[in-house]
Amino acid sequence: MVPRADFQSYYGRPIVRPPVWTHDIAIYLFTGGLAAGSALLAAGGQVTGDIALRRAGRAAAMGALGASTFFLIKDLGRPERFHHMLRVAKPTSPMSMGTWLLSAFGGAASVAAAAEFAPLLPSRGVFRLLPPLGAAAGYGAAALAPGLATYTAVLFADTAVPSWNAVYPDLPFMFAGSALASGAGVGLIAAPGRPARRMAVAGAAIELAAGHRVETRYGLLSEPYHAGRPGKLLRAARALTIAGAVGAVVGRRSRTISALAGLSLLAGSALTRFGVFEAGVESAKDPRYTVVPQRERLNARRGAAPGPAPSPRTRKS
Amino acid sequence: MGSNSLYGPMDPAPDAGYTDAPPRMGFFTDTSVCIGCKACEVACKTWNDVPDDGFNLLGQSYDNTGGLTANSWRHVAFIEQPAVASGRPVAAPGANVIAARTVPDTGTAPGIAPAVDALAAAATAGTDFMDGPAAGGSGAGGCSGGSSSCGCSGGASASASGPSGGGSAPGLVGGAPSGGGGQFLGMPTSELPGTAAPAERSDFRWLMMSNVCKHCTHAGCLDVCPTGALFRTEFGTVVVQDDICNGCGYCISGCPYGVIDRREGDGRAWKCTLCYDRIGDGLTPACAKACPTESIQFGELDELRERAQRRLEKLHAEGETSAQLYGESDDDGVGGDGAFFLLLDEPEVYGLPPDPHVPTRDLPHMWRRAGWAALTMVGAAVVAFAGRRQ
Amino acid sequence: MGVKTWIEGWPVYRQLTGTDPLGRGAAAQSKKSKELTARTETADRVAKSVCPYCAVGCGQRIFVKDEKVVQIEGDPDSPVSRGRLCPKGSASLSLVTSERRQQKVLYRRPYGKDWEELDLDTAMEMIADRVLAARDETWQAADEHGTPLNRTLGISSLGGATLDNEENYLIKKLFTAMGAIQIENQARI
Amino acid sequence: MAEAHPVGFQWVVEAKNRGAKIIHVDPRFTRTSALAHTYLPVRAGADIAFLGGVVNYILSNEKDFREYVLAYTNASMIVSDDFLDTEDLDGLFSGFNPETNTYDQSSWMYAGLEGEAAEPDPDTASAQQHESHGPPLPADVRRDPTLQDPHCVYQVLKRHYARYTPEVVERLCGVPEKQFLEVCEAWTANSGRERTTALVYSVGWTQHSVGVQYIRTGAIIQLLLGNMGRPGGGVMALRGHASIQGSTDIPTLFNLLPGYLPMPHFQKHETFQKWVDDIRHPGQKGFWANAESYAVSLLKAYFGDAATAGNDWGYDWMPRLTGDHGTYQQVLDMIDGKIKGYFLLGQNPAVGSAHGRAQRLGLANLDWLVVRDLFMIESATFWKNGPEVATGEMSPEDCKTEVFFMPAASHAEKEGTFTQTQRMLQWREKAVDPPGDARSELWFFYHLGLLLKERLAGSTRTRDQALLNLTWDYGSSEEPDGEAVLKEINGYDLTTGKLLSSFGEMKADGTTSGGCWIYTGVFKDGVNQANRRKPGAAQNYVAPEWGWAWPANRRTLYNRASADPDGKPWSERKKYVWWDEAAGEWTGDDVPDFEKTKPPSYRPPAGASGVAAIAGDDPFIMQGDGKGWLYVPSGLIDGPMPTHYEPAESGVRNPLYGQQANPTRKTYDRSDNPTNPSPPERHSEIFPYVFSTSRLTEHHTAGGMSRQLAYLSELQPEMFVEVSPELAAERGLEHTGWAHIITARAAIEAKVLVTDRLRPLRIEGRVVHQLWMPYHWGSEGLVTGDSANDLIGITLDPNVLIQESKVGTCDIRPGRRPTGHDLLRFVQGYRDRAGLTADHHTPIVTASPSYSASDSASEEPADGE
Repeated sequence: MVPRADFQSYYGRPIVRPPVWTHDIAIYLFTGGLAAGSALLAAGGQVTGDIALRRAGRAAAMGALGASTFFLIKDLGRPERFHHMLRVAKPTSPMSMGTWLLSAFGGAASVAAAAEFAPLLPSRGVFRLLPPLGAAAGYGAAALAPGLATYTAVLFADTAVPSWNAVYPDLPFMFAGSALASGAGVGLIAAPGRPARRMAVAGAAIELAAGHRVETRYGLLSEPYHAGRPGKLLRAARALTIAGAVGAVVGRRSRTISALAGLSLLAGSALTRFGVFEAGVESAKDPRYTVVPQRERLNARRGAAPGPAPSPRTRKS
Repeated sequence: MGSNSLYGPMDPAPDAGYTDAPPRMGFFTDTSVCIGCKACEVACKTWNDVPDDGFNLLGQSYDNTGGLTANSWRHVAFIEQPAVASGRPVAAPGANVIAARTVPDTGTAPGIAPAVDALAAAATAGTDFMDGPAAGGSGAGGCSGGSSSCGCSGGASASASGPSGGGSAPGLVGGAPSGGGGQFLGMPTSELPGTAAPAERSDFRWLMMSNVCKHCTHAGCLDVCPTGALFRTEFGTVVVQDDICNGCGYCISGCPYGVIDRREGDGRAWKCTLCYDRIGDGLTPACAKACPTESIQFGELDELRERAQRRLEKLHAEGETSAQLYGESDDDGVGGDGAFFLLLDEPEVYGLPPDPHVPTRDLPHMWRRAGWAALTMVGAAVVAFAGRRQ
Repeated sequence: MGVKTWIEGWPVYRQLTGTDPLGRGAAAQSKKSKELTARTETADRVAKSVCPYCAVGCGQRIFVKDEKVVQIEGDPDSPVSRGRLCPKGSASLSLVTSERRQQKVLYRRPYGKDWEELDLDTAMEMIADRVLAARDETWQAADEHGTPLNRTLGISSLGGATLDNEENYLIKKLFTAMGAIQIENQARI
Repeated sequence: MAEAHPVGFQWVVEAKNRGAKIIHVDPRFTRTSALAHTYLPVRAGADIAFLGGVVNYILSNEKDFREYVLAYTNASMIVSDDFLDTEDLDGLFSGFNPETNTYDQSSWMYAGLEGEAAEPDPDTASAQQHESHGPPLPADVRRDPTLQDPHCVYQVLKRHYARYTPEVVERLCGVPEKQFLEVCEAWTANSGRERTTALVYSVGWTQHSVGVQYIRTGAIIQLLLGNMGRPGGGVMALRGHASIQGSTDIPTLFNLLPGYLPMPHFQKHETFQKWVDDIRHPGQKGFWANAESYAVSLLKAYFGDAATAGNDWGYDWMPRLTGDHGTYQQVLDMIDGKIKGYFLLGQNPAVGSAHGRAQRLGLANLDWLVVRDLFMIESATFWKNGPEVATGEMSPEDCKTEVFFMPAASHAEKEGTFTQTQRMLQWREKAVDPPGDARSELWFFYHLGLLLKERLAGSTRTRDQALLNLTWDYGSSEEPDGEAVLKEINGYDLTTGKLLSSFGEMKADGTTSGGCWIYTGVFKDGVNQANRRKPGAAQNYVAPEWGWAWPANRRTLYNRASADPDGKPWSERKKYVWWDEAAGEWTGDDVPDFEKTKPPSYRPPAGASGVAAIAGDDPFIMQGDGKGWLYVPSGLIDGPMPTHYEPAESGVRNPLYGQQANPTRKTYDRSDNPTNPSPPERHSEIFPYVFSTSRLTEHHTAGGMSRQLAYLSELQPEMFVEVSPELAAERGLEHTGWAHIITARAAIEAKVLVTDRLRPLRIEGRVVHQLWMPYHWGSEGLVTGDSANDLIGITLDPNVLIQESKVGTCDIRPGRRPTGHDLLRFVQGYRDRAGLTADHHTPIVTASPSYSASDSASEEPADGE
């Protein structure tokens, strides 16, 4: 437990503004990760010739992407102006980069998904091009997928939200692991097999390891990740992820257990995003998380001489 | 685009592509002469046709708009401060804010003992109110004990609902005085009220500050805006273009000062434009023009910085040792503020972050970490499928 | 709009070809922003005025466009106020243009439960009738000793501190001539 | 000042930045205090004790600016041997008549002039006529330039204030001795040849039962320290309405005619000659000697050609006063059914006047009411939304009052002049036409006048002749020409048709007209001087070419005093107006407030009167003797020197005198106007706390121009009461919770702000809690709430008939007040406990009977058994 810090504020009001985003954004993060994980899964299936895996992955990637786009737009204050996102391409804006990435991924994932319908279509004319195009698009989507899964970590980290910003070294790994786990979850439900199980274990391991660092390495700013409601969410997420990974391994012979493990991984991944989202919101609401680290930094920089700070008005509690 | 495009001192307008930029313009807000009249708030709204912020008595001294929001682009903070309890040296005669000074009990009421301890406690407890969440051991009434469940703690509990809590009175929940149900301000619980010599209660001052968008050299809101709605003007200021903004809300989290905000029912982000339309025509921004005491000064930033330094030296010479400039230095975390302040106490007392930095400072590193994470992901996928090639 | 114009208007294109590769300034500026101008600059005329609230007497400039007041702000020439205004003075524009301002004559008849609208001319006629009736009813030509009084105590008035000198002059003149002495304003309060 | 006049406060901030020391004395820590060097909390209602303490400090330490005092004040004049001070008579001055509670002032006069005392009329606020000039006084008075004569003003003053020691100030005001002495030292150290100190008050000072004497005490200090008529000095009143000064100069007041000419009184002014002589006092010194010219010119302006020497210029058409016809008397008369019709012109008495309940009950008992305002106000909707409707005392079905709401034009929609607080007229240009039916007052009264004249046309009744002969020609358009009215005010030479350039040109033979002599010159040279707008930055700091100040564009009154008796500036640093020997005239930064070519050495010949009797070193030219008055031998109703009396409602027994409160205060002793008991009466503890009310920066008076605007309403959205933490604890009040405040008149509710800005004071060894409320709220507007003025009763200053509304006693309790009929019962319960039964009468004279020679005076508790 981090010792309670003394600090001053203006009537306890937040200093940085809590994100105006709703849970749509948490869902967006989850579906984005899911799309990325699924695209990787699909590409793996493509490579290994596991058509069921490929098909499930492509479908899940496409579906998740659609949902992702839907939730992203839904959260806009002016949804009809969604296309303004493509007005500029700003390297300083993770959301701008993410939008371009999402667009590119969307194109690739759509073509890949469309290619799955090739068997239902007459194999002549342009339709003949579908399978090879789909293959290329599938690889393309897979190539973009890691970016899609991890850019959202930058999206959160590149803010003044104290507990998001501080954990930027580990957050991408947490999201990467979460995306893998969720992709694996799709595999475990739709086409359980060794790759999905391995991916589940790997994803869960990365997510849990990174999550552990997020929750413990950042002092006061780790607090929102284990306290309160976000803490509960993340504990639940961890339990589900562990259960999913264990299930993936032990449920090798059971389609049911595999599917349950898959669901568990998906739920865990989703809760991870909710937990991270809410932890950030909590850290913004309480001025302590803004003031204390900054004050400590400032005092440290000013050296031994306390200068005007720490203010004599602060007291130990 | 230069080497300090993301962090460090620079002149923002040329960096943003204005080859022939006029001098950078800004605000110097000198809180030592602010009288808290709020003309700035009204003049701003009048000029920019900004809606009202709702009619809520917040109990934060005379601050009833709470903070900068989409509907308040200037905001006057009020801090009632017993100064003696702070251990602050009583300012010398001629200093800026000497209030009624401590004097010895004159003994005109022989039957009444001067309850000095109670007074000290009163003044100390009083700071609880000012400090919000810093619940003190000596605090009175509902604020005591530093319990995070107390309304005064404003801690990590859900009680800190924030200013945009939809018309609620945030002061009442976010570390507000009355949450605990008892008295909070200067209340020694066990003493007969008023038994102390009144003048001994405390030295007292009432701080006021007109807050505004900082128009940072490195503006977090601008950097993260995905539509280009937020842009750097030729004057070096930061402006949201209402014809572009799609209300993604990213800027709101990008701002280290909590300035920019999305307007309910409108969906777009709004904040101070430093009256872009006015200054483009050579006029003074509405708030600075109205300000009766020149607490808000508008001008070329370089000149304002010199002026501020002189003012600071004068105040220091007069014994106002706690006076400090905020956002004036270009080697702070945002490369200096286009709108900076002279404060009479620590920034956090006014609701300002003590050492903010633009999140974009670490963006390259963030992308690198994301890259590693992406590679890790690829690696994991490869491993997952390894050995299954048919 | 040709494709070329459209492309050139696309900030991404301007980013790639112009001086603002990061798209944070010149490239991102919209047409509307570029053409912004202060509405005081486009006003048809400016009336020199004085703030209507307290007695400091701050100078105001009232900007009018299309016969509507579009802005009221301090007059920098005023040696009293040097262009500054307090929150009330700064709210003068909304005082003048408020939709809450009453613009219709309203009439509440005796024992009436609500307002009724009334024509301005009719209201004036009715008021004139009532003034004369009250005056006649309560006229005091002299006291019991025959000392002239020349007055009515049946009519009174309160107000003037927010009005113009010219208005106060006419009020006092008219009331005095009709013998109504009970006339007061905020200066007594 | 920062609180209610923020833009004016810029000059204080500027002075501070240049090194001036700012001291703020106020019951509560305000936005002004926040920027002051020193803030002193003081008990409301104890200002004379405080300022009297300063006078005592000056006199007992001989810190006065002796050269100034000797030359320019009446310090050396010898007061009658018959004069007895409050110090001798337990709080009464000599001449008190306990039957009428008035003074025979003959003993206050200078020695040898006892028969010359004026007879101020307490009913007609006659002291108010002295706004532009002093009361009458013969020229030659015995003097002792050594100031040693025990009967000279200096010594009388010194004795009077001898008891106002720092220790007494602390006991009465709650200001610790040490802090008080710091103020005394700062004030005196900053006054003299090289430096001046300004005394600034807001007109809350007038709202006391001794309001005039508050200001008098300030004036005494400023005269003793030589701060009058000099740059950076003076006593500055910060008035609260755009043209409240103008509405006093050109009065919409019952007792005055334009230019402070008195309204004719049925007995004193039976004929034109008696009226004029009562103003000019034949033989008197000073500019007032020309009063007949001003009076004739006014009547010529009113009645034009119909005013002739043969009919005494129409004087007999003028209505006559018989007594008190002030706004509070009117309201009580309304309650009593004596008044038929009422005009409210941009004023909202249901919220803005004392005793809101009486105001509303009065409104409800009219035949008709005309309300002219920008927004719907409480005074127009009392019959359906007022508090009395909520208590069931009133209902639309039972209220007979016929109400006309006439929308008014705003300041942007009409042209005309406001006179601001420094007597400066500024012309406003019209920006746009008023919307809908909205019209200016000018339009309304012009057309009402036309309608009245039309209806009376041909009448031969005497009573109608004034109206029929009234000049009423202000242009040919629907909207009367404001400049034409201002020209009439300025006045014409009727022989040439030219506008007058100064009141010196006015004649008593009917060849000039002028609607307000002190405003003559506003159209000097045919130019609207009030419309001059030479930028301040392009002129000297006095800015004489911006607007126009009465009289004669003088920006600082009595500025002759800025030079020494020889006409030289007191110091280079403080030079302002001086005698230019070479040019043979007065010159300087301002228009000299003196005859331009009268040299400092001028001495009037024996027997001179009028302007000629003013010596070259008499700066106070409107005073009967050319001197600044430390002691007022005649003209004030309640005493020649300010004396500490407790407010009409006080929990503190007057520590200085048996006489508790101003014995001449105007009271309306009626059961619907009860007064909370004060010592020596019993039961004052029922209302144990002191309250005061005033403005917030964010609102304007009764809220009609601020609570209707969202931008102001959001800044102060609710009625609240400020209490100290100690009082909050004593009464269990919670920050932002509800409380209700109770007086004998009403109980209102407000949100609680607990703040260190209010602090309990120790008065006479016990703790006195003060609480404070803004008075802006009412039932109409975007933000609504109870009205603080409902708490206040009607007790008036006798000199000017202004109510005591800045201090009263009350109780405060946590929670909301009762509603409906319960509220009436609740307040009645307080009245019962306080002994305020229907036959209760507040004792006025409480000085020891041996001094007051009165049967009614008594130290015995009067509990209204």
